Amino acid sequence: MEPVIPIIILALPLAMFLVLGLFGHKMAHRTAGILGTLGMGVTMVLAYITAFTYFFSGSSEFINEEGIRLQSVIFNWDWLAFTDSLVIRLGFLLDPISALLLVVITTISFMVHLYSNGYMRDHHGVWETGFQRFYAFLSLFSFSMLGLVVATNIFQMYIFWELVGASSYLLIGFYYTKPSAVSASKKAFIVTRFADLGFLIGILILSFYTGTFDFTNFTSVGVEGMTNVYQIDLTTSEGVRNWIATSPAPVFMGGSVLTWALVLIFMGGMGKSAMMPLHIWLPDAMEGPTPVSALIHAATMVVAGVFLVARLFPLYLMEEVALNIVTVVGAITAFYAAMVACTQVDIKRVLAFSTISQIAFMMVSLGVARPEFHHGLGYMAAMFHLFTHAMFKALLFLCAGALIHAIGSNDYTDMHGLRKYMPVTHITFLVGCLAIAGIIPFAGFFSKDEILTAVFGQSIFWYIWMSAVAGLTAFYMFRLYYLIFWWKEHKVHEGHHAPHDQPWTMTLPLVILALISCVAGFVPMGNLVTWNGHPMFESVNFFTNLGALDWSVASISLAVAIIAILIATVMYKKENPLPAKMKNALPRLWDWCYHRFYWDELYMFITHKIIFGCISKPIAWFDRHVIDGSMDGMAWVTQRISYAIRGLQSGNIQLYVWIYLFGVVLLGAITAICLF
Amino acid sequence: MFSNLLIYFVVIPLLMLAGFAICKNIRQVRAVAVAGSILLMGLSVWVLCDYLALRAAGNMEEMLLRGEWTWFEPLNIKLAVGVDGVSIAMLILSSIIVFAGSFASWKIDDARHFFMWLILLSTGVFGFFISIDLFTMFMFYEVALIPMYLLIGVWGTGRKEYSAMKLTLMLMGGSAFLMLSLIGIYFHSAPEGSQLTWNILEISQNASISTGWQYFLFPMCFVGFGVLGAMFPFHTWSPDGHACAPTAVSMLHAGVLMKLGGYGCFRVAMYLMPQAANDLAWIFLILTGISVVYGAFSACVQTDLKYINAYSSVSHCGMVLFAILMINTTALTGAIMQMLSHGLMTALFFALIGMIYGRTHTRDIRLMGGLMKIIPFLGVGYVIAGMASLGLPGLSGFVAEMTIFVGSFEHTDMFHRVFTIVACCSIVITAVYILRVVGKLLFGPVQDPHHAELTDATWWERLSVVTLIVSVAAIGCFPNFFESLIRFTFSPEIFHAIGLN
Amino acid sequence: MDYSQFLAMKQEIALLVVFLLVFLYDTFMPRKALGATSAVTTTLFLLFTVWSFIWGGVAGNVDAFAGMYVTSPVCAMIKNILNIGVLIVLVQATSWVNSDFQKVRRGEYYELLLVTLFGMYLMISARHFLLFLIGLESASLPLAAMVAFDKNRYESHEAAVKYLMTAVFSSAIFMMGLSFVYGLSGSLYFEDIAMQLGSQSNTMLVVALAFVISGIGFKLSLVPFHLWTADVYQGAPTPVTSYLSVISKGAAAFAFLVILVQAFGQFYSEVWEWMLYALIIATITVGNLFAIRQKNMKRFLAFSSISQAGYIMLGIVGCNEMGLAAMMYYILVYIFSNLAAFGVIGAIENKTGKVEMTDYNGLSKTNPWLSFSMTLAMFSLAGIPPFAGFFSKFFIFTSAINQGSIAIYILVLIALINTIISLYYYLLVVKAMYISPEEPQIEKFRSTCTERVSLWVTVLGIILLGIVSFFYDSIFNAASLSNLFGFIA
Amino acid sequence: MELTILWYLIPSLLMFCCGVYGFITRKNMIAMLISLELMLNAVDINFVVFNRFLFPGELEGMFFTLFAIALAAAETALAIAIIINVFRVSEKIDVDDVTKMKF
Repeated sequence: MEPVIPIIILALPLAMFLVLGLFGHKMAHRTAGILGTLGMGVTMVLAYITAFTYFFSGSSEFINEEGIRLQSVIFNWDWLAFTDSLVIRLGFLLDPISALLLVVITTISFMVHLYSNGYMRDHHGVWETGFQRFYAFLSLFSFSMLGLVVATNIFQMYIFWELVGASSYLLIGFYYTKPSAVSASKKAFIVTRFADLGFLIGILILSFYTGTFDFTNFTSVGVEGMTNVYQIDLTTSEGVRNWIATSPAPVFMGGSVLTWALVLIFMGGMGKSAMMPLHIWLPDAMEGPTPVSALIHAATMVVAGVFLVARLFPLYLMEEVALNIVTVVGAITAFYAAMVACTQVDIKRVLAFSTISQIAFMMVSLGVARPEFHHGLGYMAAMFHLFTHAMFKALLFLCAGALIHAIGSNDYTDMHGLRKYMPVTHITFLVGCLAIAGIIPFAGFFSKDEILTAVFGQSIFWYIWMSAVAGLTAFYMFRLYYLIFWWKEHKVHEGHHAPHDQPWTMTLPLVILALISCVAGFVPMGNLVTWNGHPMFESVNFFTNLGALDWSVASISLAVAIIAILIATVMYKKENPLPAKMKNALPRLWDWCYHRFYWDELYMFITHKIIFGCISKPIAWFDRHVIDGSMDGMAWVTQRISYAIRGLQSGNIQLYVWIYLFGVVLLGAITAICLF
Repeated sequence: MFSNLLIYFVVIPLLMLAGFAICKNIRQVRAVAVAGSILLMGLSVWVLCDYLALRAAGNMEEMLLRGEWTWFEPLNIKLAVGVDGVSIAMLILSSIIVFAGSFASWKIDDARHFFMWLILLSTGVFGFFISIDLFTMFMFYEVALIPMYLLIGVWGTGRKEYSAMKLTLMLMGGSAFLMLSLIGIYFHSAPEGSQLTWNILEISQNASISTGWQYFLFPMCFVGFGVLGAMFPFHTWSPDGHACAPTAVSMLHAGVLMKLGGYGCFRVAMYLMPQAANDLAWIFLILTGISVVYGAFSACVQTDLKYINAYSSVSHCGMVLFAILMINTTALTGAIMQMLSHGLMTALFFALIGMIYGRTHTRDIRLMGGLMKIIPFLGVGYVIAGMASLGLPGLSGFVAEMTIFVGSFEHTDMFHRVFTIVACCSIVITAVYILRVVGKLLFGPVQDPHHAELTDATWWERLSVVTLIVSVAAIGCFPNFFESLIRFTFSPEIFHAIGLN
Repeated sequence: MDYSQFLAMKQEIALLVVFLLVFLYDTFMPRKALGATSAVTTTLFLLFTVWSFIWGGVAGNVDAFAGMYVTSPVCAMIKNILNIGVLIVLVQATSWVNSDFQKVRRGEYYELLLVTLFGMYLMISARHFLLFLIGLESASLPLAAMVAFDKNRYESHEAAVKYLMTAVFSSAIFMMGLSFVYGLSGSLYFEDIAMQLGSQSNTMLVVALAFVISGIGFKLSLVPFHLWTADVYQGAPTPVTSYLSVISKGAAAFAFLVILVQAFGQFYSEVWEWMLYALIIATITVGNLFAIRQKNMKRFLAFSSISQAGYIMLGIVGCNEMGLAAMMYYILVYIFSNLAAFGVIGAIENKTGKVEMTDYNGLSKTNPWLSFSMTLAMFSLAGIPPFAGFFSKFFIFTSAINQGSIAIYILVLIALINTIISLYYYLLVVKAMYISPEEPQIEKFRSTCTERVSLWVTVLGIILLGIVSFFYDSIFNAASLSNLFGFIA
Repeated sequence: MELTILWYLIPSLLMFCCGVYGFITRKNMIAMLISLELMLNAVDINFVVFNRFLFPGELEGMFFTLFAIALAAAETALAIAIIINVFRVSEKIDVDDVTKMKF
């Protein structure tokens, strides 16, 4: 297709960023808000057009005659050439996942832009200070995220990966006068940066041995790349197997190059997607404005890791080990996050941990995806869940934002029983909960069911494990729901101080997203997004997904979810001693969950005690006292010597003559030595 | 002689000196300074265009715009000038920083003498970059060193006398080794019986320095330049020197002078003694590898803004030498990019620090905070500088570091790999200390109530800052132009060390 | 005998004429005309200098008196260099000589000075030890009188005593050495000695070499024969000190070279090369080490001049035309730099009588031009470009390394490291003048016309001698014509 | 018995050493001056003897001796003059007292 639209998709947010960033402070708040929102709206429309053309135009550059979706590079400009082959290009790669992500990102982003118009001002309509800055940063983020998903080569991805991190840093630290926000943003940046180190090294390894950065080459050319090119057919599992059989990958630091590369790259993904043990930044990131949390830390940026793995999926297929690592990390994280979520008080943190656990779901399903099982069902499921999760998690966050905006606090203890005050929020939140809990026919049900099916196909153990997690999810979400909306309120609200629903700018996005969450499950993802472009079904209609369900799995997971919800209802519908009982039953466990298993403390210890205390400070001391001291020492010694030998110049002629004679003798000695 | 374009890089500063000598008041001094620095910038751009045009016309000589004028007949010392992409890049860098520096020191007291010394210094810098004759090169090198003493000593702050003396003596100590090795090179510059020469191009063509002599001369040469390149453990002049120097001097010194070190390292040491460069690189690789992480780590716990920046300079310049020692086209290109980028962003840093210090009268980050609210322009500038320094894409730092890493990774042996990864780690540590200082200095609540009524940047400060930010962003956004400009120099045919590697 | 050979000595003779004219003027002119003595002397000497530049040179080697006396372009050149120095000294001295207390003796000052210069001429041109000895003594004995010139200052006399006693002692040692040389070779002609001694080696030769070299080393104030220097420089009147520090040093250095290469040339590689290494290292290092602590400017410059002598010696190490040229060039530059420094010191001393380094604190605030010339002088002495000192140092190191052995690299490295120390103490002066926060000790004053002239000349020299390559080139051409190094084995 | 060259050289050497010793040990400057004279005269003897015994045909040594004597005389005169000056100023001619300038 013509590169015009794609270029605008990338250029418009950037332009918005520059305009609002440079001249925003001269604009009126309203103007800035409208400008930003409009810009994002246009971008969204264009993104829809692009995605639509990709999926449904059926033009030969997107889909070949036997219906396989192709990767097509719309444009690709050289940006920086390291060598003749290693060239960083800025381009626009259109394939199922990037098209999907385009839709997701622009939609959520637009919603958030719209929502923020209402959110970023208090009840008296006074604008948040730095409102324009906020929109500038939002545009910057959108630009970076879009650039990330359409990256044609891994280095472009890395570039935007960093930019995303930076914009997230700026947005988390938006309330920069709040020390907690500052430290949170710092934490987020540094942790992800650390992960990116792995990513970078992975890129270096991979690119060195393949001699290229381009994804298309990665996926069509073997890792021995430069030396002997394996023209392998990755579209069939046999092709992959043969390839692994025939190509002894070169060894790097004891392991196969490919393993190292993929594991390290996955480390980058772990950082962004907040997998254990690099998850600690995400809960703190909730210090940022809630729309930001919705956009960045629920829907888009945090799934970048999933996207990365999906993007390199063909390579991962070559390394069983790497995929297993992905699975294990994902599974553990999922369970851990769900546990923690059950005990948190701050509603945003509950959502944050649920985000972590949901992303872990995607990771797991990528990890278990195998070509031979339903054409890599896991891959599709992950993308599907990414899509649905983005929608309902954004919804939940925006609802939370509404609540916080109304109450002015993050604790459910201050909320209790808001349903009669904020009906719209109540309904939409409920929809979100049902969706994430996986209740048919809400979006979450389908995607999660696909995932569980995929896991089931791979290993029964992980299946049970993940089902449990699914149950926990349903439990803690409804716990939250009840604690916020039901339970009897402590203080009576009356008058116009009473919490009430929001202006339309905030309500509209909630409604829209709620609707999407209701229907998104029916999108026939199987025909749109698969790892090798093969459609899964011959023909699609509205009920394809229903028809495709593996009811044995589906019914079980549904049952689990319902049971969990019932438990939650029993425990939290109205104030009762049960929760306390449970807490006292396993105090240790509860403590650990409440303190998030003390990960933060551990990190504090490592950074402050070990890195600062045991490395930096000693080095600084060493520099000042040893290195510097040695230099000063030289000068000191010279001075001392000069002082010590001053006696020679005693002013007494006879001593002078003594020394003179001594010199003569010395000369004589030298002469004698040289002569004889 | 004056038909050659390059010679004006020395002539203009000299004219400026004369101009300062006759200046009556500060306004005339400023006029001369600004006019001169603009001229220099224009000249460097002109040279750049000239160079590109010649290359486009298919001129494949190593150096272009060459000129040679006999100076000391008996010793065959010539005033020989010539430029390639690298030197042009350096010239542009220097002229930009001189420009920004003269605005940054708009309100300096006793401006006349200050600018005289400053311009004398930059005369040395420009002369060094244009000359291809070892003697003149060395002469300009030392011309650039000495004014530092008075600039720091007279206009500096803090323990200025001590720092100025230490800086001068250490740098001169380096140049002592340098002088010896240069003379040594001269006496082996040509095969037995033929005319000895100081001209580096001829020397490298003759390639008549025996390996044994290379082993003897290379370390001295490399250390000699390395001292100025702040190579561990000879970097200790840098923190004190920078901390005590006035703003413009820190800018010029960290921005340009430290680059003389790296430039000399490859232009003289490695270019003329390729064999030794290849065989002995590992020693210095260890040292520079150390200084990369060492500087970064010690920057983490500093509390004085300038110390933080000085140590980060140690780390970044260590990266430059590190890349140079990797001896392959990509890494060396990256090294030069790093020189450019570090030069610009560290100048930006020092400019901003100087401006902040001029307002708060302290550089201790524990005593400052929340400045972003009070002086947003400077605050934003500082954040941008920080982002550049921790390698944010779109700013110069990223490009340079990535080029270096990719280049260094071309070595397949364990040793190089390990050190490359160690160097990579510095990007994390950099992030740590940059964000630490940004968080403490700009964000959070206002520490000192007196800071509340500080005023934001004046127009000349804005000009100087914007100039630097724009150039940083320019390199970051269009790196390919600069890289292609530089890479030519490091083709294995020209740069024998790479050929041997 | 053929009196025409006196023509070979035309520079000496011209100098004698100048001396006689000054003497007659001083003796027979009416008292009121004596005020012009300085003017007359300076003018005469100026004329003489110009003359000897234009007509004083000779085409090739010319020898007289059976080879006792030899002149050549090099000799003419070094004599001219000395003339320039002396001229500057004379100009600088004017205001001191005409001060109320000294003016009765102003004639003597000039006469003694000219006589010593004549002695140095002889030292330079002598190819026979007798003539050399006469030159040496007539260069050193009158100096003792000049050192004692300040009758009212005790230091002046103490300095004179120290100078004379040690000088006579060293010349006694020197003559003893000569007697052994004579005993071994049966001649005092340099060439004959070189031929007779051949490469024989016995105890007497050891003693002879040690004694002779030490004797000349004393004049050059090489460590460990240097101890008189500091005291004498400090005690002597500043114009004398400056004369002592540059002119006699330059002459002695040249003569030293001539003797070593002409008379003992064949021992070059096996004996005195190593002697020189030892002497050079000791001289440079000890000179620097002592200079670090000095508070009195004149004493400080004394030690600095000791280490400078070490650098001058490096020119001999090279032992070829290049080295000779480098050495002469170094002497020329050194004359200008040191005289600039002494000019400032003298000006301040005449006006305020202050010579301590602490008195110079904040000088730049009150007397910027004096401080500026002082700074230039210091930079030049320290060898900082673009001032002449840098070039001379560079060339002398180059010429030394030309000799090529690894040992010489180490020697030069030591010398270079010493330049750092020297840079330190030279910078101390600059620091005192520009950086030190104390209130200025010396109020603003206008130095006399002659002092200003001399400062202008020296500063110009410091700036131009290096950058304008003409000087070095012409010196090198002169040096390359000299066939001094025939005997080097 | 027949006088070989050594019969002359050894005394002159002794004289020289005595001179050196005296110069180093005697505190009175006049005495030191005398020791100097001893040294110089030893040199003269050396020259004469060498000339007479080894190179009888020539006169170089003799001439040198003559000049040396003259020089010695000049030195002594000058030295005494200066010592008198010192005495006039500081009332002492003890060598240990002329050490005002040191270090």
